[in-house]
Amino acid sequence: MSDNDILTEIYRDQMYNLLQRQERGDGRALDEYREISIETGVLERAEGSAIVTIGDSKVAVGIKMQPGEPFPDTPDVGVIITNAELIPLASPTFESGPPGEVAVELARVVDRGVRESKAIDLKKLCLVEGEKVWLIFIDIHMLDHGGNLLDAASLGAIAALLTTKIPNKQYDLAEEDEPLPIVDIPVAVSMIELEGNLLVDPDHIEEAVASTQLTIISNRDGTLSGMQKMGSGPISLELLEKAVELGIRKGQEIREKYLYPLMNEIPRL
Amino acid sequence: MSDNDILTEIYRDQMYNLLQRQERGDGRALDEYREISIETGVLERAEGSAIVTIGDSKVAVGIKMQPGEPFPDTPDVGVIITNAELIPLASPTFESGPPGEVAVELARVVDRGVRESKAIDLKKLCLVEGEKVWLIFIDIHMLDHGGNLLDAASLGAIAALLTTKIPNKQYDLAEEDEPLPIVDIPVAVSMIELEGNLLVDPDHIEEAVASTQLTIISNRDGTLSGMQKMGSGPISLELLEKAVELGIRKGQEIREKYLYPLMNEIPRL
Amino acid sequence: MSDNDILTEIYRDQMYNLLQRQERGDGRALDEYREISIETGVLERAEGSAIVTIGDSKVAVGIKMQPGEPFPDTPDVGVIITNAELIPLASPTFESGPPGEVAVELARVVDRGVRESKAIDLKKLCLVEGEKVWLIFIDIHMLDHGGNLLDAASLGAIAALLTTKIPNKQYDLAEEDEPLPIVDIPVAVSMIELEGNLLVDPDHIEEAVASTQLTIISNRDGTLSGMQKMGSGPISLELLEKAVELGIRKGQEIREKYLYPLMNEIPRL
Amino acid sequence: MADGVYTFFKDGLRLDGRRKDELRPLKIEAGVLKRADGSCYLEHGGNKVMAAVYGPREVHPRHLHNVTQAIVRYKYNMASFSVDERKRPGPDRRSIEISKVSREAMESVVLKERFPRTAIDVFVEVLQSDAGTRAAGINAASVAMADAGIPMKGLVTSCAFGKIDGEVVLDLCKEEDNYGEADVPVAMIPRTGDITMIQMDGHLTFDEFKEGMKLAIRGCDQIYELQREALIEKHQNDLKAKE
Amino acid sequence: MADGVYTFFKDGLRLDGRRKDELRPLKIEAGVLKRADGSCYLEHGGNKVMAAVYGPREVHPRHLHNVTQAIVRYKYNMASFSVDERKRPGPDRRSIEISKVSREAMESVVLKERFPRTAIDVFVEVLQSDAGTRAAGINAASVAMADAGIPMKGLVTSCAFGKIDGEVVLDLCKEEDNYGEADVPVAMIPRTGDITMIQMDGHLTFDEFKEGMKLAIRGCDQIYELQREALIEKHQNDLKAKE
Amino acid sequence: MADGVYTFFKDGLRLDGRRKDELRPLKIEAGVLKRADGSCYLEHGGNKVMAAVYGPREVHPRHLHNVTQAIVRYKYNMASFSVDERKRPGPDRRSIEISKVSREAMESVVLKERFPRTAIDVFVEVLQSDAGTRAAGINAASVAMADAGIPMKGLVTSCAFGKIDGEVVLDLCKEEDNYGEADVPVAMIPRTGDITMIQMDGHLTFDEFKEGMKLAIRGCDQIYELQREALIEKHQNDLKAKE
Repeated sequence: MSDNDILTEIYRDQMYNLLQRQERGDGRALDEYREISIETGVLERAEGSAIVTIGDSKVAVGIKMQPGEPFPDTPDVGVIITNAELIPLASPTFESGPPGEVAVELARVVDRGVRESKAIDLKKLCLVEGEKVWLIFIDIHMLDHGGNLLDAASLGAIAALLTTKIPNKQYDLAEEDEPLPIVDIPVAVSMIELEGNLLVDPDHIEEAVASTQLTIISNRDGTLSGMQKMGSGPISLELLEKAVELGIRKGQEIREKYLYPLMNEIPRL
Repeated sequence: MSDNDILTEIYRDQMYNLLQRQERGDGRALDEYREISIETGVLERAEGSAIVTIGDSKVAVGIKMQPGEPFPDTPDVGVIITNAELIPLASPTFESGPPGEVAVELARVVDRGVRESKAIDLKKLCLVEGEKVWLIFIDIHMLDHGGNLLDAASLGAIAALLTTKIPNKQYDLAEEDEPLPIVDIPVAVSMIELEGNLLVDPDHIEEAVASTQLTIISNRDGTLSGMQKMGSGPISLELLEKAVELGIRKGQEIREKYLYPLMNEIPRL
Repeated sequence: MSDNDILTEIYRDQMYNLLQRQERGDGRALDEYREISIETGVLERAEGSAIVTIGDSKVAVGIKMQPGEPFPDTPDVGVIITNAELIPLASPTFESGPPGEVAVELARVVDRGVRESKAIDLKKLCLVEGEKVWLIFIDIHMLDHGGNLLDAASLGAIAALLTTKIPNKQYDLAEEDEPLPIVDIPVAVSMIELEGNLLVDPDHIEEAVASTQLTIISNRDGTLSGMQKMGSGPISLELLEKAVELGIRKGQEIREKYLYPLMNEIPRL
Repeated sequence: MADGVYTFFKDGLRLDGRRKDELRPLKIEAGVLKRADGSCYLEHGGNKVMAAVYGPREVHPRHLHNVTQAIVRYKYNMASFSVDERKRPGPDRRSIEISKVSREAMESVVLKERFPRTAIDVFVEVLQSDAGTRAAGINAASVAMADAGIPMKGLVTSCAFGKIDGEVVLDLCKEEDNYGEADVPVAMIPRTGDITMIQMDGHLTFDEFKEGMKLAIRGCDQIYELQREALIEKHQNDLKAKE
Repeated sequence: MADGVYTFFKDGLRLDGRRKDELRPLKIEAGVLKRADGSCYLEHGGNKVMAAVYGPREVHPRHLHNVTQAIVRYKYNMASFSVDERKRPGPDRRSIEISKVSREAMESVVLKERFPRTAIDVFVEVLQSDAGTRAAGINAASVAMADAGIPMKGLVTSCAFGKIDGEVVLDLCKEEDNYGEADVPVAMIPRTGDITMIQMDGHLTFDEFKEGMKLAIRGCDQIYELQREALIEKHQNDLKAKE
Repeated sequence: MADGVYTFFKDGLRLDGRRKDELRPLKIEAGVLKRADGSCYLEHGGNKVMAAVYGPREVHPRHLHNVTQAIVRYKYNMASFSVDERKRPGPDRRSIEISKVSREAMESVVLKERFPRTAIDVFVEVLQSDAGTRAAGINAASVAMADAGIPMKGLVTSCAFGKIDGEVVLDLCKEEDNYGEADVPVAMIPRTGDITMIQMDGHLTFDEFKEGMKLAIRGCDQIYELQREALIEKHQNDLKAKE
C-alpha cells in the first residue's frame, strides 16, 4: 500500500498535520464513512446484482447461479465462487491481466466473509447429494477506485445476495424462482492506522499513505466472522482490539441503515 | 498495418507515384491477383488439406475431424473450429506465442466465411442429437508471408474442405469414408485502399503502406456472406460500395478458375 | 550449460590445470561420486518419498497415486506422470514460473529411465481395463543445486518408488496397501566431458564450465535403458563409447551400495 | 423457432414494437467516473456499458511507444454477469477481435501526432449485454474520449443494420440477432461521412447491403446527436460546478 | 462427524494429548542449504517446511526496483506431494494470498533502506503439510533471513489460535482446523509486541478474540526462543568450522 | 500386435521392403521460402518438414543478447494436422525437449563469435509426421542455415537407429518405432565425425549400441550427400537467375 513518490510524501505530511486536530482531508470524523448508496437489481442478466458507491468508489457485483458438482468433501452443500477484477478502467494504477495479489486477497476476504459468517444456508442449495448442487458465482467488478474497494465489494456482495432469485425455472427445477436462503448479514468495515489513530473508510489517498489497514467483518449478533490485516505496517495489540470494537460498531450501523431496508422488500431471516 | 519506419515511407512515395499512372510495383493491374496455385490432398495425416500459394505467400491448411459434443444451443449440427497461427517461420515480423489479435481476426473472418455462407451442410454432421456430432477443425498454418494471407487462408480452407473425407471407418461409424456435404463455395477477396484506388490482392509491402484493407466474402450466387474492414484508415461509402462490387466479381473469377476444377474431381453440389 | 562470464573463465582455467594431473577441485578421482545419502519414507502425505543428497545437491521426490483413466492406446496399463520443478529456492540461477526447457528435459529423462527400463510392471496397475488404472505421479522438487541434479532426481525417483505403498485402503480397492510391483532398478549416471576426459557426477561449477554432458541409464543386467547428451559441445564416438561403459559400471556400483539395501527392507524382485 | 416459422414482424412492426428504421432507446451520460480522465455510461436497448479513457500518458511496457505519435489501445471486456450463461473472466477470441476493430474504428479521428511517446487507453466494460455491444462500446468510448479532452477530428458513432424475415432493418435486438439472416455493425465519422468500421455476418445481396448502409448512416446521425447532447450537458454541469 | 457430535476433548486434553495452551512439538535448524544465502528447515507438528533467502541482490525484471530501498519478495509454495490429494504444481489463489500476507508480516522488521535498488527474496516450500503451514513458513523464513545476515529490527514469529468445542485453544492441528469453529493465524515481533499479521476465519465473540490473542502471544514467545536457539547453534557451528 | 507375435521382418526385409541398413527415401529442397533468410523443405519417408532460418538479427527481448557471440534459438513445432489424432496448437513438453536437443545438436558448428549481440533463429514446422521428425527437422535446419549464408564449420546431419525383433536396424518407420524395442536418434558433423546429439529410449546391450552407432554414422553420411546436392542445386539456380 505504501508508496514512496513525492506526492504521497506531501499527502502524508498534510494528513499528519490534520490528525493533530483529529481531522481528515475531506472534513470527516475519523470514524465516519463517506456517503454510501446501494442500487440492487439493476443488471438484468444476473440472478442478483448491486451497484454500490462509497464516496468516489463504485463497484458492480453480479450473482450468477447454475447447477453443478459439489466438492467431494462436502457433497450436500452449495458452492460459492468469488472472483474480483481490479480492471484498469477503475484506476490509473490497475493493470490488465489475470488478478494480481491484491485482487485475489480482496476476493478471498469477501468470500470468507460470506462463507464463514454462514450468511447463506448452503445445505438448502443441495439438489442431488454428491451429484448436483447450486453454484453461486459472486463476480465483483470495480468501476471507480476512490479507496476502500473492499467494503464496497463486500457490501455489494451481500446486497446482491439478499436480492438474488434462484433461477429454478430456467433449469426446470421448480415452478417458481425463489430467494436465496440468507440467514445472516456480514458487514466488512475497513480502516487504516496512522500515528496511533484509526481512520474508518479510507479514500485512495489515505490508503496510499497508510502502511497498515485492517478489515473487520462482523455479524448481526455482534460476533466476528472475519478479519484481515493488510499492508506491511505493524500494529499494537491495544490498537488492534480498539479496531475490532470499532469494526463491530460501524458494521452494526451500516447493517441497520443500508441492509435491513433491502430485507424489508424481501422479508425473511 | 501502417508503420512509420523510413522504408515504409519510401515505398509509400513510390507507390503513390506509380498510382498516378494506375500502376503497381510488380506491373499488375489494380484489380489483378498474383499467380495462384492450389495443391490438395498433400498432407496425409489430415482428413483434407491444401497448400495454397498466392505470389510469394504460402499457406497450409489441414482439416481434422473427430466425433465430439455439440454446442448446447445447437444440438443437431456439426461444429467448426478454426485456428490460425502466424508462426515466426513465415515472416520476420511474426512472433512466437499464442495467437495475437491479427491471427485471431484472420481465423475468425475465415471461420465466418465458411460458417455464414453455410458452405457445409452441418445438419448432416449430427451423429446423435444432443450428444455426438462431427467436429471439424480447420487449422491454418502460414508458411510464407508475402501479403494477403487472408485470401490464401480462406482459399486453402475451402479447397481443403472440398477434398475432405469424413473418417467414418476410423471411428467405426460407417463402411466407407465419404466427402463432406459441401453446399456452397465462399471466396474471400481482399484489397487495400490508397488515394481513392482499390488494389486487389496486396503484397506485404502494399499492406504495410496502406491503412485501410477490406475483405469481401461472396457466394456462388453472387450474394455477400461476409465482410471485414481492417486497419485504422477510413473509407468513403462510395468506395466501399465499389469494393463490394469488385469483391463479388473477383470472387466469381477465382471460384470458376480454381475451385470448380476441384469439384470436377469430386462431383457434388 | 556453458556461460561466458569471467568467473566461469577462471574456473575453466583452474580445472584445465588440475586435469593435466587428472585431478578435480575437490580432490575426487574423475570417476568418483561425491557422498550420497538417501532417506526414504520421510514425507508422510506421499505414498512414497525420498530425500537424496549428492554432495551439495539435495532433491526431494514424492510419489502420489490415484485411480484414473488410462491412455486410449494402452488401456490396460498404469500411467506414470513425472514432473520436475527447478524452484528458485534451490539456486540463485533458477527462476519462478512454469518449468523451463532444462526442467522439462530433466523430468523427461527421469521419466524415460523409469518407463523404458520397465522398472514398474505397469500391467499390474490396471484396475478396470480401458476405464480405470493407477496413475503414478512422480514429483521432483529440487532443494539445493550443487550440480548433477539429474542423478539425484533419478535416484530419488527409484528409491521413492521402491518404498511406495499402493493406497488400496484409501480408495476402497483392497483390504491392505501393498508395495508397487517393481521389476527393475534403473540408475542414471551423468558425467561431463572436458579436454577428452570424462568427469563423473559434476558439481555445479564443473557443469557451468563444461559444454558436453552425458547421462547413461542402465539396468540390473548391465543393459542400457536410456541415454541423453546435453549441452552444445560435440563428442567423439570413441569417447561416447567409453562414457557408456563407464555409466554402466558406476550404475552397478550405486545400485548395489544404495538401492539393494532398500530392497532388503522390502524384499521382492 | 424452426426454419421459416419464426416471424419477426406483427402488423408491420418488430417484436419490440419498432419500425424497420427505428433505433432502440438510448441514454448517454458523460463524465460518470472520478478516477478516469474521461468516461461515459451508455444504455442502448438492453445494453449497459461503461467506458473510461486514460491519457495521453506514459506507455508501459516502454518498448511499445512510438516516437512520432501516441498509440491508442482499446480493451473491450464483458463482465461475467453481463450474459445469460456466466462468462469466464478474461479475454476470449471474440473480445480480442472486437477490441481490434473498435480501436481501428476510432484511431483515425484522434490527433495522435500531438502526443508522441504516449498511450491513450480506452476501456469498455459491458455490464449488461443485448445485441450490439460493440457499437454501444464505441459510442461510449467516443464520448469518453471527448470528455477526456483528447483532440479529435470528430466523434465516431456506431450502429448495426441487419436482415430479418427477408427485410433490411436498423439496430437488431437480441432475438433478431440470434435468429436473423445478417448482422452488419458499422462505425462512421458523422462529420465527414467516412466509414471507419464495417463487419458482416450472414447473407445479403448487394442491393440489400446498399439499402442497409443508408439505414445505418441515418441511425448513426441520430446517435451522434445524443452523444453531442451528453457532452454539452457534462460541460454545462462542469461550468455550474465552477461557479 | 455430524454437527455437535464430534468432540475434541477427552479428560480435559485435546485429541493429540495437548493442553489448550500447548504448542505442537517444534524442531528448527538454520543454515541447511548450501546455495541459498540463508536457510532454515522447520518441523511443527506434522508440518515440514524449508525456507531459503537470497539477497540483497540485483532485481529482475529491472523496472521493479526501488531507488530508495530494497524490495522484499516472498513466495510460499506447496509441493505436489505435501497434501493427501495431490496438488497441481504452480501457484493457486490460496498461495498467492499467503505469500502476500507473509511478506507483509516480515517486511517491517527488515532494514530495507540500507539496500536500495536490490531485492530480498524469500522462498518457502511446504514438503509436508498439517494445519498451520503459513505460520511454519514465516517462522522458518524469519530464521533464514537472520541466517542470511539481513539486518532486522527483530525476528518475526507466528502461530495460530482457534476455537474448538466452544473453547479457545492454541495452535490447531489438522483435524481441529477442519472441523473447528475458528482459526486465527497471528504473526508478531516478540521483541516489541507488535502484531504484523492477523487473519481470521470462523466465528468468535470479542471476548474470545481477546482471550485467543493472549494465547497466541504466549505461543509466539515460546517459538521465538526456539528460533533464537537454532540461530545460536548455527553460529556456534560456523565458529567451530572456522577453527 | 500381442507381445512376441508381431514380426517386423519378411524374407529378411522390413515391412516396407527395406534392408536393415537402408534409409527411407529422402527429398531435400533448399531456398523454398521467400521471406526467410534461408529455408529448406524436406521429405524423409512419411515426414514432411519445413525449416526457416532468420538472422543474424537483433535480439528481442533485448536482455537475452550475448555481448561476445550470437545466440542460437531453435523452435520445433508440429502442425495440428501433422498427426493422426489432432494435436492442440502450441508447445508441449515433448516439443520443448526436442527444440533444446536440436539446438544443442547444431550450435557447435555455427561460428557464433562473428556475430555478437545477435540472434540466429531456426524454425522447424512438421507438416506431416512419421517416425523421426526431430532428425528430419535437424537435416532441414542445417540446409536452411547454409542457405541463409550463416558461416558453419560443417553441416549437421541426423538419423536414428533402433531395434526391432532383436535386430539393430537403421531409420525406424512409424510402426517399427511404436512397437520396437529401442529408438536412438543421433546427430553428427559428418565432416569431423563428432556426435552432437544422442538420445536413447528402450533396451540395448552395449554391443548393440556400438553396432547401431555404426549404422547411424553410415546413414548420416548418405543424408549428408543429399544435403550437399540440395545446396549445390540451389546455388546453381541462383546463378542462373542472375544471368
